[in-house]
Amino acid sequence: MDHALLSAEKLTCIREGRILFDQLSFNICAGDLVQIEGPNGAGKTSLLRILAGLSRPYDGVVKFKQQDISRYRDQYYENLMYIGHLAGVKGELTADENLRFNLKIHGDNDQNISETLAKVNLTGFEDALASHLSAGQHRRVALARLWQSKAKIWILDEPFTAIDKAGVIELEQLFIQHVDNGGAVILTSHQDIQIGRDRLQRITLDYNFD
Amino acid sequence: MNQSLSYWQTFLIVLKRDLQVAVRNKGDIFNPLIFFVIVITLFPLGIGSDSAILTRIAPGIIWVAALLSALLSLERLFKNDYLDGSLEQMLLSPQPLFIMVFAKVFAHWLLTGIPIIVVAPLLALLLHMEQSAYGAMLATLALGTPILSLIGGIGVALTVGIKKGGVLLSLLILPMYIPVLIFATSAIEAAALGMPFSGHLAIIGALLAGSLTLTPFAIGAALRVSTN
Amino acid sequence: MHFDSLSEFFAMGGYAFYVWLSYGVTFTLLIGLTVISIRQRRNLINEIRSKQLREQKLKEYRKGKE
Amino acid sequence: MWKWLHPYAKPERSYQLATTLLPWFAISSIFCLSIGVVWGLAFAPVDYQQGESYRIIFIHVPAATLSLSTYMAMATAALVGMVWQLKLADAAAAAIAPIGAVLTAVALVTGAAWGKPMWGTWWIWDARLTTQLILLFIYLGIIALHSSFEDKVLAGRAAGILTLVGVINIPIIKYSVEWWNTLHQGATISKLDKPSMDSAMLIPLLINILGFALMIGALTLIRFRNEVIARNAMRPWVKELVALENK
Amino acid sequence: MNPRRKKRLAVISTIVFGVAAVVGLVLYALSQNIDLFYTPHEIIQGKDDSGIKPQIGQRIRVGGMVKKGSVKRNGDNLKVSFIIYDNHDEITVEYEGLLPDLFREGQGIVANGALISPRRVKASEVLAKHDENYTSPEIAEAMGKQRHKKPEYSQQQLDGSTEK
Repeated sequence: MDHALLSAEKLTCIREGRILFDQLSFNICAGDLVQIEGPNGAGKTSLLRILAGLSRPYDGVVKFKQQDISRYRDQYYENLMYIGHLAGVKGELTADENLRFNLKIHGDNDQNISETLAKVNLTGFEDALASHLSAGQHRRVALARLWQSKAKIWILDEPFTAIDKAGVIELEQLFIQHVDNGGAVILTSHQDIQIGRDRLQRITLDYNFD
Repeated sequence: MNQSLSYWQTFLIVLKRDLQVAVRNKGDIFNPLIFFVIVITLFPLGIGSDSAILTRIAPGIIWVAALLSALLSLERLFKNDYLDGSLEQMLLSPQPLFIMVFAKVFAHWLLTGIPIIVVAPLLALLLHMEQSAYGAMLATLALGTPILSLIGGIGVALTVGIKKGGVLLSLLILPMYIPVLIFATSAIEAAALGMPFSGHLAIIGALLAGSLTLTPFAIGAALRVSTN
Repeated sequence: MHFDSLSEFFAMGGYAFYVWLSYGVTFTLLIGLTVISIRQRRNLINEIRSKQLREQKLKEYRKGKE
Repeated sequence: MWKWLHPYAKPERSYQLATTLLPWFAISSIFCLSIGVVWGLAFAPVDYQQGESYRIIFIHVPAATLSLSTYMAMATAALVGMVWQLKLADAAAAAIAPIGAVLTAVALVTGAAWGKPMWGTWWIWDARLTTQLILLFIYLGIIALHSSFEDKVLAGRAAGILTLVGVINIPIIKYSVEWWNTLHQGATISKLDKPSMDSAMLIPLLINILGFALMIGALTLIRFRNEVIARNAMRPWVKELVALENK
Repeated sequence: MNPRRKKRLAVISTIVFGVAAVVGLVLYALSQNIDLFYTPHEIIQGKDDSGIKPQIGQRIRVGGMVKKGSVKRNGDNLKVSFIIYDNHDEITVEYEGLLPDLFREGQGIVANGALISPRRVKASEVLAKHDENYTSPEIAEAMGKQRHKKPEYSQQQLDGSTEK
């Protein structure tokens, strides 16, 4: 498909002598909300990291707008938001400083930081060191970037971990909004996604389990 | 519309953050420095306080201690960032990696190289270093310690994903430090004998210029491998 | 033959220790490396075989569960 | 231009190629080495200055000269692996590193055993010796780095970067050490215009150099095959191979 | 010029500048002649290219041929002195310790030590540099060379020495 935002072509991933997936191909277009499924150890995180260009696949290429991402990294990364297991939040910095830095190096707008922190229920914690925050708050500092991000593609590895119910619903609404605005969201989650179920597409990884 | 950052802005943003983190983690700055001082004071205690011998070996001691304390502080260049995921985010930034890497290495040098340069004259005094050698010592440290941070950065970048990377790091890096050690100590010795040492300094300068231009790219490539 | 007798050959003109030490160490190291490299192959194959058996067991176990 | 190489970029084909080449290398290296060593030890004339101790040259010089060329071969493989992202080249580089380390160690040990009677000391901090020692450290570093990664592909790439950094550093180290302490003398003393070695000594030496080179080739092939198997354990052709191999 | 091109140009020019700096500094360093190695001629006349002369007390490395008949050994200990020469000049080397097997008159040697007077070096280490020639004794004899005998020491000499 020519209008695919992100396309995976014949991806093969091998970890510790085990094939996680072989010759996997798919396209992700604007407006897609995709959930990667599979049992533990099926390679969900590995796939996300390959899509983000953090890992190199054993074989195959990932293309962003028909261009190999390993060749045109800066163009791709202007349009990518990836949040992995590790939040990328430094304990020595305050919530405000963390968010500001993360936004800046990704080329996003760093105005209205306090409003954004308010959206993730962190009002009053702006000047608290991230190491003093709870696990859920820590994660919220990382996720706060989503509200400011201009990136088209969001790749989120277990975004709902340690987030309370209300927070999950807010995030789901944000995903729908983003997808409606012509973005794409790729995520993994052990929880079922409630809102926008009808729009959800699934990619199942079960190479070793059939 | 994304704001496009210039190289200089990117450099400053990363540098400022690293300095901020270090200021709140004071042990990171002071421990290598204290290590440097203690190692140097061990030598007179171990060898005896014969000032002629100390004068003779002072340049070597100071430089070996500088190498070791640089090595000790190198891990924090990328390790913490790797463990909390900030390194990943840095790699995913649209800004060029070598600039961010360079900013981090520069911050490392500011925090570990500069203190060494500042206390070195005091320690040289304890080692009865020749009066005429002080200038050369400061000059070699000023030109040489950035090389230690830059080359060390490659080693840390390669070993950051390995659990017990500490010993491995020294195995990879120390052999690469040998040219700096040789030229720096001979420059100080030449100065102690009252001979010109600009030739030595020029070679250290050449090593510095070479590593300034090449190592940020090597470190970037190594980081992409280790975070895989 | 350069040497007149075998004992003279082994004596190496008084340098026996150094010459035979060199040759001894060289060939020990080289043969050692060769043996290790050949053994490595056998170990690898055994490892792969046991891994295959493990995977097969896992698959049978899953089938039994279904 | 590279088209004819393409089939060999497949692991299976290159494994087969290595299997075909291996016996040739092994047999010819054993042949050369036995001739060269017997000739060198028993038949070559004695040296007028150094007496019989010079016979160490027949293993020392091949090991010393080839230890550096082995590094260059490894670096070339690492470069190819990095630029063309050819995993087999990384495998070849990984296969070579321990061989280079052993050669360097051999050069050091034989050099020390030769230095003791001739220079009067097992070890001097001479340029050549020191450079060789550092080369050994770099080899060991590469091997250590390679073995500390669980994933073979990653290990190959990381070791490749270190190898290439070493390529830049080795000449720098060499010149710095040489400048720092060298036995090389000024041009007034060296006599390059005369033939420097009797042909009765030179021929066995050359045969031994060839033998060492062939042996390095054979060892590389053995280790290369191991690397290929380890990296492709889950492929059907390796499974067949494993099934064929008797216990 | 678009920003991407501009950035690439900046990177390339930085690298070119860096390489130029390396080359320039190395060339400068070579012109300074930081080598500690001297021939007897250079100790007396200064280096040919830079005219640098070693100062008394300076650590130097000196290389040359041992002059025939100049080796004076002390019967009681390992003290030895000899003259080394090159095409133009000669200087005296003092040393105490075991000489390497290859040491002999007419042989090239390198001595590490300090200059104690304008024509005298006190060596802390004497190294024999065997030349690159390997020849059988028959041919060597034909060429007028003698089969080499290594230096021998009496027990008294070994005991009398303060070193080793």
